[in-house]
Amino acid sequence: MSDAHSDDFDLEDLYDEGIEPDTESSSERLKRAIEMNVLAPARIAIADWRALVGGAILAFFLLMGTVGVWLVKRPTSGDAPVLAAPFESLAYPLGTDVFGQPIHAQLIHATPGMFKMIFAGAVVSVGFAAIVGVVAGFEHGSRIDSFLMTITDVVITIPGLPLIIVITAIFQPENPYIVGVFLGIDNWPGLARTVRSQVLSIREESYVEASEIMGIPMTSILRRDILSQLMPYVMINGALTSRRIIFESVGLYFLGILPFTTFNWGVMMNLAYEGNALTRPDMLPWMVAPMVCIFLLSFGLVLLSQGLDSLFNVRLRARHVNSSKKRTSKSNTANASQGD
Amino acid sequence: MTPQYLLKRLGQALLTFFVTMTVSFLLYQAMPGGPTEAMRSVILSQSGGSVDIDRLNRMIQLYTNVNPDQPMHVQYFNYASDVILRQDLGTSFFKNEEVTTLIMQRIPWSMFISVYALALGYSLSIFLGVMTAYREKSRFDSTVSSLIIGLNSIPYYIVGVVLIYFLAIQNSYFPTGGRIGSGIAPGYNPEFMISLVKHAALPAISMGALATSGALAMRGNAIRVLGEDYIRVAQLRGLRETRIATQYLGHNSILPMYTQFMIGIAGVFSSAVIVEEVFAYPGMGLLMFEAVKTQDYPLLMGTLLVFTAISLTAIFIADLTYTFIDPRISVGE
Amino acid sequence: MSSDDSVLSVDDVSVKFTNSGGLLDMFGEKETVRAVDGISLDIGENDVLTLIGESGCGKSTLGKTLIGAQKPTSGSITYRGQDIWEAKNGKNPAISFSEIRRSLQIIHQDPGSALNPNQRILTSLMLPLKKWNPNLGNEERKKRIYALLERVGLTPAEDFVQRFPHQLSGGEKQRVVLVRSLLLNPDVILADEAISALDVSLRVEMMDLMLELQDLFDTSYIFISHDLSNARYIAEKSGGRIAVMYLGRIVEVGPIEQVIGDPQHPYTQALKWATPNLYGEEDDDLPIRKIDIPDPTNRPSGCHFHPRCPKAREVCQREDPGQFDAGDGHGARCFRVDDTHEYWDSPSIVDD
Amino acid sequence: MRTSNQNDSDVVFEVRDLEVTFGTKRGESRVVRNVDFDIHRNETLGMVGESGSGKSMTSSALMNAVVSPGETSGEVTYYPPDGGEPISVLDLDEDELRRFRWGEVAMVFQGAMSSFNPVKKVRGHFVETLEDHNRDVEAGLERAHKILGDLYLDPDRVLDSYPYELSGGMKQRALIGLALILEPEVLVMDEPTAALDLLMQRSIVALLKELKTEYDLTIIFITHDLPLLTKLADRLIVMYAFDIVEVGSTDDILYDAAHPYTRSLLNATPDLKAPIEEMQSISGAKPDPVTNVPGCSYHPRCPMATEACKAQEPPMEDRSASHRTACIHHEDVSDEIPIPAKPMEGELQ
Amino acid sequence: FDSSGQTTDEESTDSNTDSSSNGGGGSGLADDTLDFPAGRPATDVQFNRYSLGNYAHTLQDQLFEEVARGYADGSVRPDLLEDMTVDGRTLTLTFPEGFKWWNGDDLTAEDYYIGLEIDRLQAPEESPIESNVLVDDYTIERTFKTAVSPNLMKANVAETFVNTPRSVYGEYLTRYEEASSDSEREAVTSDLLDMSITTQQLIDEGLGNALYRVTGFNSSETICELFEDHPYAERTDIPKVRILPETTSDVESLAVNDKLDMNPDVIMSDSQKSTYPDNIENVYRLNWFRTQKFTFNFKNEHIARLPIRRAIVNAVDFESMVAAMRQAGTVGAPAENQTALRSTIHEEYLGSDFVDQLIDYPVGKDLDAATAYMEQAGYSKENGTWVDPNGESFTFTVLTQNNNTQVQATKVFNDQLNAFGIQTKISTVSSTDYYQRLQTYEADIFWIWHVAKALWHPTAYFSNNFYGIEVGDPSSGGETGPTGKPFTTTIPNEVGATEIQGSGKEIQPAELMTTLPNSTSAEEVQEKTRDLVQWFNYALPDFVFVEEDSGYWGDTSDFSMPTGDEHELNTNRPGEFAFKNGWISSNSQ
Ligand SMILES: Nc1ncnc2c1ncn2[C@@H]1O[C@H](COP(=O)(O)OP(=O)(O)OP(=O)(O)O)[C@@H](O)[C@H]1O
Ligand SMILES: Nc1ncnc2c1ncn2[C@@H]1O[C@H](COP(=O)(O)OP(=O)(O)OP(=O)(O)O)[C@@H](O)[C@H]1O
Ligand SMILES: [Mg+2]
Ligand SMILES: [Mg+2]
Repeated sequence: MSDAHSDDFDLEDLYDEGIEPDTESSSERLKRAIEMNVLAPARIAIADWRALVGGAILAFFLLMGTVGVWLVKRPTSGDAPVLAAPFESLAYPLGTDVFGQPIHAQLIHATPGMFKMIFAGAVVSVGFAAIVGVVAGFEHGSRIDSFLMTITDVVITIPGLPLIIVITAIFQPENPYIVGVFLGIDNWPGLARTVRSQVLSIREESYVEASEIMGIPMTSILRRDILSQLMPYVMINGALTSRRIIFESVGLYFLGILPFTTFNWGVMMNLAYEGNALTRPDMLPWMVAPMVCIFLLSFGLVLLSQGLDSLFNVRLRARHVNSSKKRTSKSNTANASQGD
Repeated sequence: MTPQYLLKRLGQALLTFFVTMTVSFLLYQAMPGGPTEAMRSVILSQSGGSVDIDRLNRMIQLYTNVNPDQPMHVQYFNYASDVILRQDLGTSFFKNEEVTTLIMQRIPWSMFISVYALALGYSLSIFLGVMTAYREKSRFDSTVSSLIIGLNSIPYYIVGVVLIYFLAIQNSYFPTGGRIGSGIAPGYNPEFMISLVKHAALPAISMGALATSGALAMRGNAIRVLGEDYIRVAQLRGLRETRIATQYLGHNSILPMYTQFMIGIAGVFSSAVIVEEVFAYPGMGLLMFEAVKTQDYPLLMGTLLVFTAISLTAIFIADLTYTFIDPRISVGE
Repeated sequence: MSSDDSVLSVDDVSVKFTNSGGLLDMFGEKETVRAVDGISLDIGENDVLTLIGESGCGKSTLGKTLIGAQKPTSGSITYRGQDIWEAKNGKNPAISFSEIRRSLQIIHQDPGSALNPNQRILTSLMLPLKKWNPNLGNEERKKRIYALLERVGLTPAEDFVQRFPHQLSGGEKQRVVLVRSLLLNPDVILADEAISALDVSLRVEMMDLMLELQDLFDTSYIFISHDLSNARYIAEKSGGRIAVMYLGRIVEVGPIEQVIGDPQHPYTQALKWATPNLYGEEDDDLPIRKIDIPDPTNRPSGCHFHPRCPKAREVCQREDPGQFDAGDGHGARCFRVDDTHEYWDSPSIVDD
Repeated sequence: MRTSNQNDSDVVFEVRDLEVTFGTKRGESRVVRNVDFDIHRNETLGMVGESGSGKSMTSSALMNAVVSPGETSGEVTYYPPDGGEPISVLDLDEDELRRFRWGEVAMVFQGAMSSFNPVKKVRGHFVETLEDHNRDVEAGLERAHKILGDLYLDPDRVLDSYPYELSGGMKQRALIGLALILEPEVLVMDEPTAALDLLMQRSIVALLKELKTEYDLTIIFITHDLPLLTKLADRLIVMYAFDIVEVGSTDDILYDAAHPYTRSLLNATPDLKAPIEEMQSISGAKPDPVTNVPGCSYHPRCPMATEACKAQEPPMEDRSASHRTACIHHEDVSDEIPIPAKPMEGELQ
Repeated sequence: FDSSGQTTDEESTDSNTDSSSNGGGGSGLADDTLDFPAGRPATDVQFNRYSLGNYAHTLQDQLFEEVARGYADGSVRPDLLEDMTVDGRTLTLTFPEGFKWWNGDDLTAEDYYIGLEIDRLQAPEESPIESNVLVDDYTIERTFKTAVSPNLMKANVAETFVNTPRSVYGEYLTRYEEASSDSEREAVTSDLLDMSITTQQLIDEGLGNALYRVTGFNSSETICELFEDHPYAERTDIPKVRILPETTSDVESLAVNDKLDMNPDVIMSDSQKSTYPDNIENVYRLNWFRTQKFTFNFKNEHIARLPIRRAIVNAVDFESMVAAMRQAGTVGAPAENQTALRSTIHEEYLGSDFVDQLIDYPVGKDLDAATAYMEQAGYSKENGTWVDPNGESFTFTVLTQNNNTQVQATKVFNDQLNAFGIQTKISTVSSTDYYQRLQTYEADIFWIWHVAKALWHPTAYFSNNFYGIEVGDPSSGGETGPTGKPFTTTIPNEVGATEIQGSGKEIQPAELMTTLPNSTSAEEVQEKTRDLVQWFNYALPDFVFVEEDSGYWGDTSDFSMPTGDEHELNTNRPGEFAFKNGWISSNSQ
């Protein structure tokens, strides 16, 4: 039966597991892992303009944070005239700050820290959410489930920003990874609930029951039947979580609540703002440049998540066209629960 | 709604409050140096580099003689019973005033801007969400959606900074900060009211920017609801468009977001910590910010607890009112 | 049929579902559904049992209990004399639990959701083989799969196995699912509404295929349906039994000719009425007093059917009829089967 | 046998050249193709056909309610009772259409289970329908009580319930009640019973028969379930591949089906009484709305197909006064494809 | 908003506000109202100076008379006092007549005496004071336990205020006097610590005594009006003053938008001049007592090595550090000599000959010298980075506050060290955390101000705490204090020698610093100061890089402000000094 969507993009193709699973060598496994984790998302990205633009922006910043730091010298004070205006010299295309440090170089050297923070925060919150959600979903109705969900509800209701502020004020983290972890603290519960409800609905799918009845081991069911289905949600939420972590971290640096040791967009804003950049036009580029970066990166992440969302939704819809009508409404409610 | 359900939600709220209280107590214990050290640092930083250290040390010593540290469990017990039985959050290190009093003074101001921000942000997100869903894939939809994505990509505090720059510094339409103008007598006179609104406008708008983050999710919901059978049947039934738009589409697309909206209230309220600092608007948020800056732990914990209480109240109200907008809820999750 | 030559037998099994409470749920009142209520049954080799009944009457639950996918609240299920749940928990069972697992398979109602949408057909079919025939070579496995696929008419098999589920039609998917369960060489297959989702024009073919394979593989079927004509087709073609369920109980069981031809229970009669035939007039008067099924959490006293039964009498309200033998392996849970029962003297409770 | 009370002069709906198309990525999808038919006042018209054959689209077109982005063209003329001015449904403006819907033609459609606004009590649905059609709410609710009673429902309980508090069968009947609240002329029922239990389906069909006479309705009933339909319908339309292949009285179709598809369908339909040996399914795949099969759309699956079938699209031909079919071989069909029942010449009018 | 306690505060603003004076105009919010920034909002502070938190440190300066002041030449002279004389161990303070509290009470010596006595009685054993005697209503005799140099005795009361009105504190003093045991005394202390004088109370009870009295306040301003009963009230025609909180309002944009008339203790940097309105001028410029330094933590084994410290000082260019600070509004000059003293008082305490002899560290950078020092210590450069004699690399953590000026200086310092090949990591934390880490010395190098008292006096610089040069408490038993600096150390015999010849001179800096304030004579002060200076110059326990300038700016077109010609202004907060003395008047008439 070919349906209207069969010529649409198929994620299923991306999860091609190969024909000989048992003779799979480690290099093949690696290949498959690359396929699933790198190439597949990349291919997804190309299929939707939002994902494409979002991915491009993300890639741009990633390049900035990896290659950029090699190409552009780490700025130090006195590299160039103080508070030079933008577009005057190729050595400092965006101008310089009060130390005479080129602004573009500061932006570039702030990127790795930003990504470390995002990475740690996203991994921690998404990972934690996934674990809690999957466990709770799997043990649905058990004590573990209600325990985990009670905790989740508790954390969900504690206002995140004040809590994070209190924690960072007390522990004064300097390491970007740790900052990321702290910022991830309030992020997981929403996703954990989503994952749980997803697991519950996936568990309802008869193929999971069939796998169980065929005696397929639980780990295998988890991996093949459940985690692969959760990937879209995890990826979309990863992007949104990253955006939140950028907002919060930059905000806390901007306010001077987080201690800093190296370059950081929020710190640039903080120093410029404290230096009264708003009333001093020569300082404005110092203030505005990091703002633009934050905007661009989070714009990219939102676009990416939007793109992924619509792609995955097309896929879900495509699937539901084929299955019974009763199901469609069920998956709708499941979808409805996600979003920022 | 069953009383059981109510009790359960109430129990949940109390549990959360208790957990937050305990966590904040533990954090208090985890802070480096202990309260005396913190107090010394506070006063040092307060006096900006020109305090007579000897005199300060004498004072601190006097203080510790008078208030020796107690064992942790005793402290916890005292703290918990103060908070729960007497609604006493302790005395600020820094301001030498009851934390409760300080908070009570500030809350109305934060409420003021938050309520405006929420009204602004939520009505806008619901309106835009439904409108874009109605016109899905039209130019209107893509323009508005892109704008929303763009707006959501700007942190609200940057919105605040940009507003200050253009509307307060480049053009003095609004003040850069504070909550009322100098030399204006409070009362129900127009001058005061205008000043009040002018000072609240920019903070409220930047917080409102945060509240519009729901617009896209709203759009998604509305699109899904548009695909529901009952919308089609309502159209077949020849119901008026306005009724379908509000009672069918609007109402049902808000449902999945309702709790999020309510949690969002807490989020928007919490964003006061940053927004009020940017606008030097002396509300709860600035109070907390000052507490952070000065490591005024009793105040910090007090504000955290109050933020939590507000969040819990919002969610509890959400739960209660949810039954009115979604009757299905009372039968279970 | 004695339990010696039966593959599966259940004895007085009940399954209860209680809505579960969370940490803070202690205030909530619990509601219990008796999805299966004291049922005893035997399934023999090459046997076909067809379960029919209204939605929610417990067909699926009974079916899953039979194949060991649902643990009963009480009662026992034995597979070739080995208690299934003892095999799972006990030490050194005569037949291991995993062996039992393999022998009892399921085909779901919805072919759309019975296959992992992210896996190619080959992967979905390989997995169980890999699990159960670890010694088999890869080529060997493929050969088996291809052979079976071609046997159910999915040719060329090489092409089909490379597809994803959404690239197959409903009928094709259902065949793949059938192949998947047969690959394990099971003794019993539970076909839970296996054809309801298919287009009317495809149902007969699918049923034929299943029966054909039953002969080939020596499997028994538990066939669940809410449609009497499909049930009758299967039962009659295979010479199996049919069991009518109502609110967790089997109210009538027996060979097809007798149950359909001479239904004893008023509920079976109503079902028969509700299954119109293409040809021939039927009575339009409702043979039941109430259209709606009672709340399963709060079942009527006595005979559960009495509030809807057009022949209900006072005794039905208070007394629960046991199984009455109507001869030839035909039994019904109705006083009317027993000519001497006090029922006949009891006053009618039907008003009109 | 059944006597149909049809009267050619009293037509409620006249459908001519009805086309419904969707633009898809693969090209234009013609899901209803050039369909002509009439609906007679006070008849029950049944519509059968494979899934996806265009039944729902055709019936939606009667209310100009094809889901977007579907395009409807052709003519759909509605003749009000008492000889009022005929209405061209596809030309109505938005407001006229709004009043026409439910007031003249009501529809109970496939997704009935979710046809109610989940957050509104059933009473609210009745009230708003009355209000938006400017009817007297008091009187309307009184009527609602009666209708619901006729549907074996407890009116007060049902009206004061939220949809989720009702079982599927109750919801379905409440929806039928809602459909009748404005006293429409025509009731279109698109698989109203598909999701229900056997007993409930049959009960509803039994109720419908009573309602029809009591409320003077014209009913269009769409279903896959041919046996059920035969218990209700006066006339049947058989659709295959987005077009009508056969129209006739129920008996015409049951005993003298003239199209090979209809006959195969009859054979494929499980039946308690039919000998099981005679049952067989229709092999082959159903057609795709985007591709155009040249000639008769059924020829790829038809056992009687000849070159002529591939060459041209068969026109509708009269088999009897009440019976028309689109098969050039309809003369030979009785011999080629036997069906359980033999034609009963004598009993046909 | 009625329910909030704020209402009363807000309303009080109104009590004497004449709405006609709100006309505004280019010169500020009102023509004859002097608007200037200071301190924190009056809503946030209280005026019990014994209460730990929230004391109105900055606002009190405007509202209470100051007893005596230090001047940039190093002298301490009376302010409110009519006279202060030294006779042996006794300092006699003579108060003028005619001053009043805002509530009408006479301001007498007792109002000051009470504070002195409470201070002493809180810890009588530790206090350097033997007794305070209230001789009559206008005279106090303050007797020290030991002989102290006269200047130091005067300095003891400098920068103190008459802020303990007898009507409030009298009862506490009585209770202290009556207390017979430590625990009784502690009970009084406890009560005193808990007491609070809110701004509203200050207004209602008239508990201030300066020229302008507070009449209203809210979170964004404090309104003061001329106190007509003040002896100086005749001097000025400015009826009203508005103090805008520095911490919550954006002073910079207020200034740029011409909303301020004066900044009492700050002068504009060049960069600010360009953005401020034209009518704003720097009125008076002063060589302030404050300098800034980097403190070395000797617990770091590398820093503990003298050549490394010298290399660091040689490797950095003070001029560029100061240049960066100027961008943030700090005005000052690079420190020319490493004496630890502000150069203003070199002459008084050291003499130019002595200063000339000292080791001369370059203000700019001398990388050759720095390299030589590193190599001298056995360090070598690998791939542009210095490694220690064992070949191990090392990184110094430099702690600073996330305040703009501090960050600027530290950042440049940091970058220059990195450029030289000494790896450093800058750690920028918020103010309170900074003090927290500063007190526990959790870093290797710290930025910090260098001045422990608001005085141009060696005791302000050689003070055994982090504002001075912290060595630690020698009685603690170890050999070094929290900074790893030894209690006993050796310096060359000869002033200015870079290395110790022979046995050298053994000194105990901590000891010296602790006893410096109790020196019995000016000579002893000089002697100890010279030892300490030589130690500082030789051993570089810390190094000073900038000497700040202060002064005040104002709107000279609307107001006439003293420039220092007619009045001596070379004292702390000169703008405020002028204002409190009634020397500022409006140009409107
Ligand atoms: N996991 C479960 N938890 C709680 N109740 C359940 C569960 N599974 C089934 N039930 C309840 O048990 C009863 C019987 O369910 P079951 O699925 O066996 O019915 P069924 O006859 O198969 O119905 P259908 O024809 O709709 O499939 C129903 O009332 C159902 O609500
Ligand atoms: N929104 C749509 N866009 C494109 N094609 C559609 C759309 N909705 C339906 N179709 C196509 O129109 C054709 C006719 O659909 P219709 O719903 O009328 O079938 P049906 O006969 O009612 O089938 P069923 O018995 O399954 O309800 C189908 O082939 C379907 O794929
Ligand atoms: Mg079932
Ligand atoms: Mg349809």
